Order: sequence, then structure tokens, then C-alpha cells
Amino acid sequence: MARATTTPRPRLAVVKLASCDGCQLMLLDLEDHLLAIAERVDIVEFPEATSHRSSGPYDVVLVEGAVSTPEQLEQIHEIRREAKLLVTIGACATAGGIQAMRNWRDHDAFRAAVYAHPEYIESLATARPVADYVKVDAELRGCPINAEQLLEFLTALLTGRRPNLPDEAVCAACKRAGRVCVMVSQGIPCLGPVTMTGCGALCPGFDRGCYGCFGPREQANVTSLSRGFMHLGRTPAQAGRLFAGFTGYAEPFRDVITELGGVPGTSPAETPPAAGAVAPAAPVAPATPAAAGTAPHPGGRR
Amino acid sequence: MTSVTKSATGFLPRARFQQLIDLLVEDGRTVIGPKVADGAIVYGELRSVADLPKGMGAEQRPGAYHLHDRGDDRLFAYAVGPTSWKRFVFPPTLDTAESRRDENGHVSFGRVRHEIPKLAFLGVRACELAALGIEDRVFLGGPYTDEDYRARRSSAFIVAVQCAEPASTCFCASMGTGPGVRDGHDLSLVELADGFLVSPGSPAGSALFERLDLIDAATDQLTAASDQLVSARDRIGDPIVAAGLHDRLLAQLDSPRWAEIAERCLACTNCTMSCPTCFCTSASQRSDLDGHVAVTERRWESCFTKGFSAVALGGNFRPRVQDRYRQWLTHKFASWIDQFGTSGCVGCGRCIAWCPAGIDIREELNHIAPPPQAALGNGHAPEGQPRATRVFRVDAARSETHDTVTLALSRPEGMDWASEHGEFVMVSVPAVGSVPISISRRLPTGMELTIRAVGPASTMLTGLEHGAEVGLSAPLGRGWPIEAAEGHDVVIVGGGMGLPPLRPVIDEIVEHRAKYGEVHIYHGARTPGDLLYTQELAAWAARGDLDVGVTVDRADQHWLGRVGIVTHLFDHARWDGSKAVAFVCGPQRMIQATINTLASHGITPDRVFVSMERHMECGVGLCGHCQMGPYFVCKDGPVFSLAQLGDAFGREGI
Amino acid sequence: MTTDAAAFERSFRVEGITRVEGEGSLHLVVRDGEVTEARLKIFEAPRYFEQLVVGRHPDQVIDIVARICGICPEAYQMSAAGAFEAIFGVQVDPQVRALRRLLYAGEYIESHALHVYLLHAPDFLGYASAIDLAKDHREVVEQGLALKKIGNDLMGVVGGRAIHPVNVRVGGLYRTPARDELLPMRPRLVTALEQARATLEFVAQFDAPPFERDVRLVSLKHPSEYPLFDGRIVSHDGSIDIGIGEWRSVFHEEHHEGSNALHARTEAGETYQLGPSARVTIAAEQLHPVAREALAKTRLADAIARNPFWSIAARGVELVHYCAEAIDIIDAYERPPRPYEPWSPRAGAAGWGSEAPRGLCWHHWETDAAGMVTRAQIVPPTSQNQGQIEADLRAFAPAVLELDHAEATRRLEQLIRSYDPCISCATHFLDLTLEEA
Amino acid sequence: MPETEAVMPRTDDNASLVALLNATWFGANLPPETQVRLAGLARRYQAGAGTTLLAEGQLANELGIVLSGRVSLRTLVPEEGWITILTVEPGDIFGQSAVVAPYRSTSTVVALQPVDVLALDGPGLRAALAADHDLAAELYPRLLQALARRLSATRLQMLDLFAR
Repeated sequence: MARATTTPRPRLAVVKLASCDGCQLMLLDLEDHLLAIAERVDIVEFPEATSHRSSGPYDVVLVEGAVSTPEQLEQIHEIRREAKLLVTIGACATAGGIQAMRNWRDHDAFRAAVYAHPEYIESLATARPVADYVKVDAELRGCPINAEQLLEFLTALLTGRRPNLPDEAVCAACKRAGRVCVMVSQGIPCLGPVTMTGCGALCPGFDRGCYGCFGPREQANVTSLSRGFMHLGRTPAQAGRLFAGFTGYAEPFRDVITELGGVPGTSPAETPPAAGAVAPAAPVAPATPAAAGTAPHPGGRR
Repeated sequence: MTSVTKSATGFLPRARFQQLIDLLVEDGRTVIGPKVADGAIVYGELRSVADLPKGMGAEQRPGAYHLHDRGDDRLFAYAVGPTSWKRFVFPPTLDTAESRRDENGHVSFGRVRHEIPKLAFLGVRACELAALGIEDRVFLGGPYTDEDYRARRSSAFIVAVQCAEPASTCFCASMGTGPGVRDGHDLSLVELADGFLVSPGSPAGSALFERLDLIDAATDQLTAASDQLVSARDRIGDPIVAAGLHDRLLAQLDSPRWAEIAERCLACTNCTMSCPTCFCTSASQRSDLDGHVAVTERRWESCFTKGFSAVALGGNFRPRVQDRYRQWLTHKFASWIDQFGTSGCVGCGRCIAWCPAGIDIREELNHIAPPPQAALGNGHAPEGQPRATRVFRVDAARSETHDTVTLALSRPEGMDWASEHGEFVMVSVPAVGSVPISISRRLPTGMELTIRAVGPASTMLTGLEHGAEVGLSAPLGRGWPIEAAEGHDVVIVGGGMGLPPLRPVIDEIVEHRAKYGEVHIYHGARTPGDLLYTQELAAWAARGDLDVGVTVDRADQHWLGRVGIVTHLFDHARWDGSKAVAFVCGPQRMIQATINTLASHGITPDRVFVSMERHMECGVGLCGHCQMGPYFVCKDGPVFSLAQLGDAFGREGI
Repeated sequence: MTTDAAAFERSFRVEGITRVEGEGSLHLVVRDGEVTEARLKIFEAPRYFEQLVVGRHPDQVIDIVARICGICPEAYQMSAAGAFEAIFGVQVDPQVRALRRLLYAGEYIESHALHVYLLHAPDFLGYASAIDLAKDHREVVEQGLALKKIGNDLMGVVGGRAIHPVNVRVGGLYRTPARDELLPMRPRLVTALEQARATLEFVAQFDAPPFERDVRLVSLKHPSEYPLFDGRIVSHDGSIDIGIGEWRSVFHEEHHEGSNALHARTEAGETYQLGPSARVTIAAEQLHPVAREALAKTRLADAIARNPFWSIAARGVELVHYCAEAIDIIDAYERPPRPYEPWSPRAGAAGWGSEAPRGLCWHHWETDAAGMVTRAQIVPPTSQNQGQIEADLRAFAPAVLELDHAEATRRLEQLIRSYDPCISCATHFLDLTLEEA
Repeated sequence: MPETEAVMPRTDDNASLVALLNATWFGANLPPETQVRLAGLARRYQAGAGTTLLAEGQLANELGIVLSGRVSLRTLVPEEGWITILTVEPGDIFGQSAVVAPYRSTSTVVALQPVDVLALDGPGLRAALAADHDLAAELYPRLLQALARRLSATRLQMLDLFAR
């Protein structure tokens, strides 16, 4: 254990792909620990916080964002070569993020619909998680990642233990916190049973269902849960679209979305992108824009 | 909780109910009881009678719970909700231990002691009293006890309230726990239209009873109470036949229903977390950035999580949801009885109502193990024993292979080491946590531990140098029954890291060689470079009175020894197993192959002892992780005879 | 520099501007000592937000638009919520509205403390980062972090978390806190108010480069409250005064020659400045008395209006304001009977805006009869400021280009950072749909 | 073919060959007439450590029974060199390809120690097994047992149990 003190400070870099910057901001949000971390970790690349720029190799690279352009694809391979430990942080990097919802659409048509000059727009046909392209050594989930998990990860890195990042369902944290299940008591669809914990069961604590921002837990039984949503009165398309959030491109959320009719704004007849990762959409229910989203929640709680 | 000391019943008019709360507060207690929050009746702090769920009822079905206004002024006209009292005697998260490491590498370990709040539980139902009784057996009934639980439990004052409005999910009558309140309370109430019948259930309850402004109970009130109970019991019915369920259920380990349930089961843990008796926990470390001060946090865990049954390097004993569901149900209704002399289920129905998939265990039980009979056993209640982590010092670190090291550890001054039995120790490093390690040699001054670097914790341990300090529990678990081998031939088979736990057996044989017949020692490893204790093996072989065989799974051309799995060492051997006792340790598949070969030599299952690998966290049978059928591997094992394990050995997903 | 043209033309590049949110670069072309071209380029990958929200339920949209920007999610949530409430005719309960201001106040405190201490102060004090600054002046950075933490925690109490809060929905909030849950924040905000005052005094001592110019300042203005998510869109010179939904009547986005980005301009094609300097100037009367007094003490009101570098003081003023207002909101808070007003879907369209810490974030939403989104326009503040940033760079660059490259870069970045640009919000920069509109 | 210079053929009479056969796992407890028949097909030889007794791909002309010493079954793995798959210990057999078509060895057999081998002539043995059903009924189970043991051993080796 004497070795820990003699080890040189690990060189850490923060890299951003397609994302909102919220996950790397979480590093700055570790207010009470930020300066102590900076003393123990050599933050050599973190454009959001410092003017220093440094090239690799790095001991640890925290990667935020989805791979969505040819440049980013090149960049992620470069990062992999330079990183001893490549850690993806957040829903974009680990699951593709909200922009991966476009993966159900025909990219060229989509792009042409949005941009007057699509030729200016360099983007890949799909926005994908980093692990679809390079080996990832560890991941921190969430949209955004959780500050405590980030701190735990960095502490474990510095002290040489395995980080304590449970892969259980949100329900476990929800029950420990003594919250009342919103699905059982109020009939609100909740992705908690199939979503990995890490947020502290935030949404059920605010009287709403979990929207899955930490992504699927291991062996997520989305088939059973989507059946449950239908029992609560959702149409199959509506049930499927409850999964179409920030981690909807992660398996098996991806499958249940496709199976039940695709993401909002799509019609079941539309074929998924040619990239092939998505199975053809099964025309289960009509999903014209008018019927596409969830129905407005009726009234206030009684 | 003692039994009723005074048989008396008084009547507390509804208007005076606040007096009960006031007296409890006056005694310095925080009153915990039912209140409406977030669409349910939960248990929380009560300050006045106005906090109680007046006129509220709760309609419950599988996967659904809905409050409704009954339009009356009853305070307790609901069946149990999402909260259970477990939360207040066995907190969902609890800091249990603290460890430190100073700049010089000195380590220290201590327990975290909490200030125990003085609580009163108001509105405890019969099924919940039974649940507390079960938790008492779990946490206080065995050789190892949970002192934090004891303190919280014994400081709580319990006011039971007779259940009058059971839900459709209730089945306490089948489990024999309710609806009538029998014992385990300090005071019991029956709510009637205009007030409460009050009876004491303990000396403390009698004292409070005397202070209440009660009036005499009228006969018609007693009759009304009795009718109310009968009506409740009638409504609950007897949805499952608990008698004989133990055997019926264990006979159905291969039922196709398990896989079918797994299609519906979300493995979300809600059933176990809502259950008033589920007691499994996990521990994790929290530390400062330098690992100088660390706290061990214990939290409620569930056998439905993957991590619960995971072992090093990605192995898992219950990889499928169907394995986990079977574990939960068979534990609750069968192996719990073997472990604690009582069923683990009280029939409160929480796991039915709060299952988001609406799985009804009554229906599943009736499907998997349809009726007929047996009886409940009796529990045991030995004394508690504190667990301390003591600081041992590394005297020497000897490299065995490229990734395996033997540490010689010396005990602290004044520790009575000779009387410490057990197979393994929990080795703790501040900020890293605890790992179970088998003792590979007992020394007068301490012990040797042979450790392979497979994860961060073991990697750190293998890097320890002379003078380093680590924390060790007392030796735990049941070791090799070497006495069973006296006068017999002995076959010792150690595959890979299975040899270190067997080395104390070999030491014993070497020391008292005359007590044993022929002795065969077989060691298999992955490659020649992975062979352990090579010099010692050579020395044992050189004695001439020990048959030592060594083999490896693969080798290059420079290796002149044997190549082949460990059973190759003796599948052609001519010794007669009918007089032999075998001790086997290694990966489960190796053990299985070994058992077959041993059987071909005539060694019967009762004379084959094996050491089982499981996920161990607490080491004393309280965290629940290492269960295998009725056994806690850490406490009842890790060494078992094959006869003991029966068909649990090698069964998928057990 | 081998061509003839290069003999009198100099190209100045800053690749990878740091300490801003997202990735950008700067390209200046200097001819005969005059800056002929200033281009701030945005690297953000297109994220197609305006298309991703089509077909979604408004409540889901509020969660989605937060993800445009991790640093000012409330700006997007509040603008979208305001637009939907206008479409559906929902009146938010006054106490719930106060809670929304409290949540937004948390975002201001967090964002401004981050910008003042961690991103901008190192420029004035000559450090590469707050971490370097902390080596010499740890207490300064710690004060900034403490202030930022209070902002984050306030967002946590009201919104669930500081980044992408979960509590805003059409008609109000999902859940209102009990008064007891807010009270622990009050003493901390009292401390924060003191720290905010000290922050303003601290930054008022800085030396800002002498760079004064006359620009049009634009922000929301409300008769009785400091502008946040209600009022009218006005300019400081009185030339613009329109309803909150009428942004399109005065402003438009245009495609600039040689740039991928859309810049917003007034109808006359003029650039304008949004953000703290604009608000402090336009809504000086609505500042909390405590903040008004603190501003007066600095005597910087005029400088804030004219010198973009003094935005750091305007942020200081707003820090004081929002700490003070947050205390007032908590003191007056009573838990409302219900967290949100029910509403019925209808087809419609509405524009709405809210003041992000870096300036007006304006949205326009259209829904179908089921209430689902059919069309969206999102105009982030930085795309509106970009034209002014480039104009400022053109004017400011000649004064620093004689310095060595590193120092010149530092000064130019300092100017860019004065606008607290949020490049992540820039997906819309590349959206050329409005060209047709 | 065995490298002759390292291989020392011996001449033993039929009776002593029967006795040697009977002392091995493979040959023990066979009916006397079978043992005699096999002894008639047998020759005995010794070889020094390092001798290649049979090479992979080569025609296996003899079924070997190890009397003493240890032989290794090897295969050449590109970039790893010669890997020993299994060792054959006294009493056990090698070169069983001699009775299985196409009669070519599936591994290279090298003596790790000086070895004493009883070798049964392949063509002769095949003819005997085809003609003499009693002999076949006695011998095939032993051959199968040896093969089954190797199969299960190989399977466990493939699982690489100790790597976990």
C-alpha cells in the first residue's frame, strides 16, 4: 500500500463528442472536492475549464457525447490509442443519447427536411455510443451522470479499489429511500424496473415515472414492463415510445421501441436506417403524428 | 418481548386518542405510525392524531394500490401499505464500520455506533409482529448477531392495532400469523366505531395502560371486537396451504413454472425490498480521495440483482431471473424453515401489491406446489458474539507465481490465537473493503494467506510488503473435518487456488502422520508457472510416506512433468477408496470431475468433503449472499460433505 | 507566409477556444492593420433537436430540450413551458410560478459563479485556469465553488438536480416542496448573499481592457420583476418593444457569407447584445434593492452598458439579485394546493422566451389537436450574440494583434468569454430552415 | 517412424510379453487367449528422453502401451511452439490412430523420460479386431474408455478452469 503514495499523478483528459456538456460539467459540480481532485489528478485536457491543452498519452480519458460525425469517428479511434483507460460518461457516450433517436429515421431525408443546405452538414447516418466503435474500459451512466458516482469512480481510481456502481434497478434505490411506487399507487408508467440505478430514484421522488436516463439495467425485462404500460391504458405505440428517451437506442430499449412502432415522428411503415443495427419496424399500431405521443395526463392528482 | 403479564381491557374513547400519542411523546419517544403521503399510507413520524389517515382505506390488488375515502372517522381501517417496520429496526442504509490508514501505513478498524432513537410504533398489525419475530431470529437467534438491530429493536415500544380491513392481497391466516394479535406487542388496540379497546401486552405496556384515561369495556364492545376479527379472518380465507409447503416446494426445483414466471418478473427487487422479513444486505466502501479514512456502508440488497450472486471474474451462480425467483421463493417458504425454524413469510401481501408486474405469490405457490401437510419447527437462540476486526502485520510476502503471493501475518499482541477455529478470514483494507481468504497455514504467531491477484482488492493485497498492516476478522466458517480422516486413508485434491485451503490439512497430517493411513496429495494447475508450493510439494514427496502428484492443464516442450486434468493423477491409481476420506477444493467443474473419479475408486459421498465457492460479504450468515439451498456457505460451510449437499451440488442456478 | 498577398494580409487563428461550453474556433483576416473578416466557427455536431421533438408530448419535450445545454437547461425548459402554456391557455399558480423563479435563480447562481470564478476571472488575473488560480489564491476559487454549490443545491431542492432538473411540466411542476424542505436553504442563501456582494466588490477591482462602443442591448423587461420568463422584449434605447411571443416581428436569422452559422439580426440587419449587461442596464429598476445598491457602489453601470468586458460585473450584480430574491421567495412560500394546473390539448402556435444567464432564449412551438408537437424553432442566446461578438472582435483585434500570438489569443478569448458563449446550444446555428421563412 | 538410433528394440519371449501386458491398465484382466493373441502382435522397445516416437500426420503403424516412463502428446501452435496437450503415463496407450482410419497420428508423441514401450502392430491388430469378435468386444471398451477420458479432459482444459 506504500505504493499508492509513490505513484505519479494519473493524467486525465476530458473529451467531448456530440453532447450538451452537462456530464463534463459534473466534474466542476464536485465543488467540495474539485481542488482536492486537481491536486491528485493531473487534468491535462479539459477545454471547458482550462486553457492548457495537452496531447496524449493519457492514463484516463473521460469521453462525453455520441459519435455522430466522421470527424468524431476519427477522433474516438485516436483517443482509444492514447488512453490507457477509456471511460464513457453519460447517456450520449454510453447509449447514443437523445440524438440517437434519429437512428430510426432515414438520415438523408431527415437531414434534407431540416437543412436548406444539407451538403454543409457532415454527420454520420447514425449517432451511436462510443462502445459501438472502440473498446470501452468503464462507463458512468446517466443523463447527466451522477456527481456521487463520478466522485466514487475517481476515488476508487485513486485508492485502487473497484468502484461501487451498482447495476440494480432504480426500484431498489426507490424502496430504500422509502418512496411510494408511482406505478402501483398512481398508475404512472415508470421505467424504474428496467433502468439502472444511480440517480437515487430521482423522478419517483418528484411524483413522476422514471424516464430511463441511466439506461437499461442488466436483463431488463422490457417486454413485461411494456405489457404493464398497456394495462395502464397505453396503446402499444405509446408504450414503446416511453422507452424512446435519452437511452432509447440501448438494447433492449431499442428493440421494444422498434417492435411497438418506432420513435415519435416516425410512422411504422418507415424503415430504419441502413446501418442495419435496427431491426425492421413492425407495423403494430398506427402512429400518425396525431396519435404519436402519450396522451396528455388528465387533470391534477386527486 | 415478554408475554402478557396482565389481562385487562379498557376502553379509550375516540376523542381521547391524542392522549396515547401524548404519553408516548412524554416518555421521550418519537411516535412512528400511519399517515397519508404520495398516494399511500406510509409509516412516518406522527405529532398528533390529525396526522393519522382518518377515514382512509386502501384497495389492493396484484400490482395496484389505491387509497379511497371511506367516509367514516376510523383511523386504522386500512391494510398494510408499502412501508414495513423493518426500516426502523434495520435501516435501509447504515454505516457499520470505519477504517483508517495513516501516512505510515498503520491501519485501524472500528465499528460505527449509532445513537439509537427511542421510538414508538403505532399501528403494528399481527402479521408485522410476526415479521419482527422472524427478524429477531435472523439477527439475534444465531451464533452471530446484529447488535445495531438489537439496540433499535429493544428500544421500540410497540402499539399493535387489530386488523379489521384486510386487503385482497392478505393471507396472514394461511401463514398462521394473523389477523388476530397474539404477542410481541407492548399494548394492543382494537378500533371500534366510537373508540378503542386497549390491552397491555408487556410490563412496559401495563405501565402505560395504567396512565391512560380508560373506561371499562362493555360486553357489547368485546363482542364487536370479536366479530370484527372473525369477519376479517373470513375475508382473508386460506388462500394457500402452508402445511407441507417446505417439502412440496423443494420437490419442484425443476418446475417449468420458474421460467414462465421469469417472463413476467421484472427482477426489480420491489418484492424483497417491501418484504418485512427479507434481510439480505451488501456492504461497500466510501472513502476520502487518499483512502485514509473509509466507512463501510451496509445497504438492503436483493437476491434479484445480478451482483448478489456474482463471484470473482464474472462468474455467477444465479445468472438467470428464473434462478433468482426460485431462490427467493424457495428461501422464503422452505429453506428459511431449515435455517431459522420458521417460514420467512408472514402473509402481509406487500410483495403482491407492490409488484409492478402484478405477480401473486399465492397463485405461483399453488401452481408450483399445490397442497397437502407438515409442521413448523422451533428456532434456536444462542448468544450473540461481537465481530471485531483486528490488525495483523505482514511478516513476509513470498511470491508463489506471477500473480499469487503468500503472506505470513502475525497476530496482534495478546490475542488468544490458539482457540480460534475456522476456515477463512475476512481481510480488510481501509477504503478497499473486505475479501474472504482461506487460511493456508496456521502458525503459532498467526497465519499464512495465499492470495491470487484477480481484482483490485486482491491485487492490492498481493502487493503488500513486510511491515504492512491489514485487518482480519476472527477465523470464520467450518473447515475440513480432519478428525473424520483419522485411521483412514486420505485423498487430497487441490485444483489451482484450491490447494491453499487444503494446506493446513496436509500440515496436520505431516505433524501426526501415524494417525492416518495412505495419503495421496494431488495438485493441478493451469500451467507449470501456476503450480503452488512447488518446494513444499517436493519436500512432501521426498518424505516417502506421502504420495504426491502434480499435473498441469497445458505446457510447453520444456515441461517434463505430467500434463492433463487433475483426475489424470489418479484415474488409473490402484489405491482402494473404500477406506479413504477425500478433501477436494477447486473450481466447481473440477470438483465435479474429481467426484466422479473418486466414486469410481469407491469413495462414498459421505466421505467426500468439498469446499464451495460463493459470493461472501459478511462472513457470518447475516448478509444472505452466500446461500445455497438451506445453507449459508460462510457459516455452515464452506466445507460440506457431498452427502450434506445432496442434489443441490451442481444444480443450475441454486 | 509565402504568397504575395500574405505580405500585407495576415491570418490569425485560434483553434479550440477553451473555457467556453462546447468547441469553437476563431479566424481573423487582417489587411493593412484592419480586420476585414472575423469568423467564430462552431464545431458542434448537428443534433437535430427541432426534428427530434416532432410528434412528442409537450411534457416530454420539456425534458428533451433541457438536453440542448447542460449549463442552462432551465432556459430551454422555461421557454418551452411558457410557449405550451400560452398555446393551451394555462395559468400557473402564483406560488408554483415563484418556485419556478426559485429554480431558475439556482441556475443563475450556479452559472454565474461558474463563469465569474472558474472561466472569466482567470483571464483578468492572468491564469490559464481556475485550478492554476487556486494555486495562488485558493480562497478565491473556494468562494466561487461555495457559491456555485449553493446554486446547484437550490436547483436540487426545487428541481431534483442541477443539470437537467426533472420537476418542470406544462401547467407548473410535478411536485412542490413542503416549506420545511426549502427552509434549510435560507441560512445558506444569506451566506451566499454576502459572498455575492463580496464577489461584485472583488470583480469591480479588475482592470477591464478599455473597449467602449455603442451597441443595442436587448432583454426581456417586466414591470414588477427582474426579467426571467415573462414581460416584453425591449432594447435599452427604446427602439424595440414587442410582446414576448413576437420575436420574429423584429428579428430574424440570416445565413452569413462564409460561415456555417446562422446569425440573428434585427430587421435592419443590425447586431445586438443579450445577457447580463443588457438586463442590468434595461431592468435596473427591477433589480432587488440590495442588488441595485451594490451596483451603485461599483459606479460601473455605464461601463457595463458600453464595455463587454464588464459583463463580469453585471454577473456579480445578478448574483446578488438572485440570492436576495431567493430568500424573499422562501420567506413568502406556502405550499400551493396542487403542483400543476390541468390543461386540455389543442392545435395552436406560440412563441415564448426566457432569459438564460447568457441572454434571451426564444422558442416557437406548434401543436396539433392532440397537443403533440408539429413544428419547433429554438433560438439560443449565443446565436443571437454571435454577430455582436464578431463585430466586437473586428473592432478590438487591431489593439492586440501586435502582441505575441499567445497573448493576443488570450485577450481575444477573454472578449469572447465575456459573452459566456454556450456553443453546445449551437445545433441551431446550422439550421437553415428559416432562410425560407 | 521412431528414430531408430534412439530406439532400442528388445526381444522378449511371448510369455514375458504377456506378463508385461498384464501389468498395464490397458492389458490387465483380459482373457488369457486374448493376451496371448496380442503378445503375438507385440514388440517391445526402449527410447531415450527427447525421442519422437510418432509425428503428427504420420501413418500410425503401432498402438503403443507405455510400460514405464512418460511420453507427451504435442502439437505445434503457430507463434507458441510445441504445446503439450496431454502426457501418457505407464499403463496407458498412445498411437490409437493405428486402429482408427485413416491411421494417421493426430499428435506428435515425444518421450519425456526414457521409456519402455510395448507396441502392437497396427495392421495386425486391425485384422484381429475385424476377425475376432471376442477380442474386439474385450478391447474396444478399453480403447473407448481411454478416448472418452481424453475427451472429457480436453473439454475441461478448454474451459480453462483455473484461469478464472
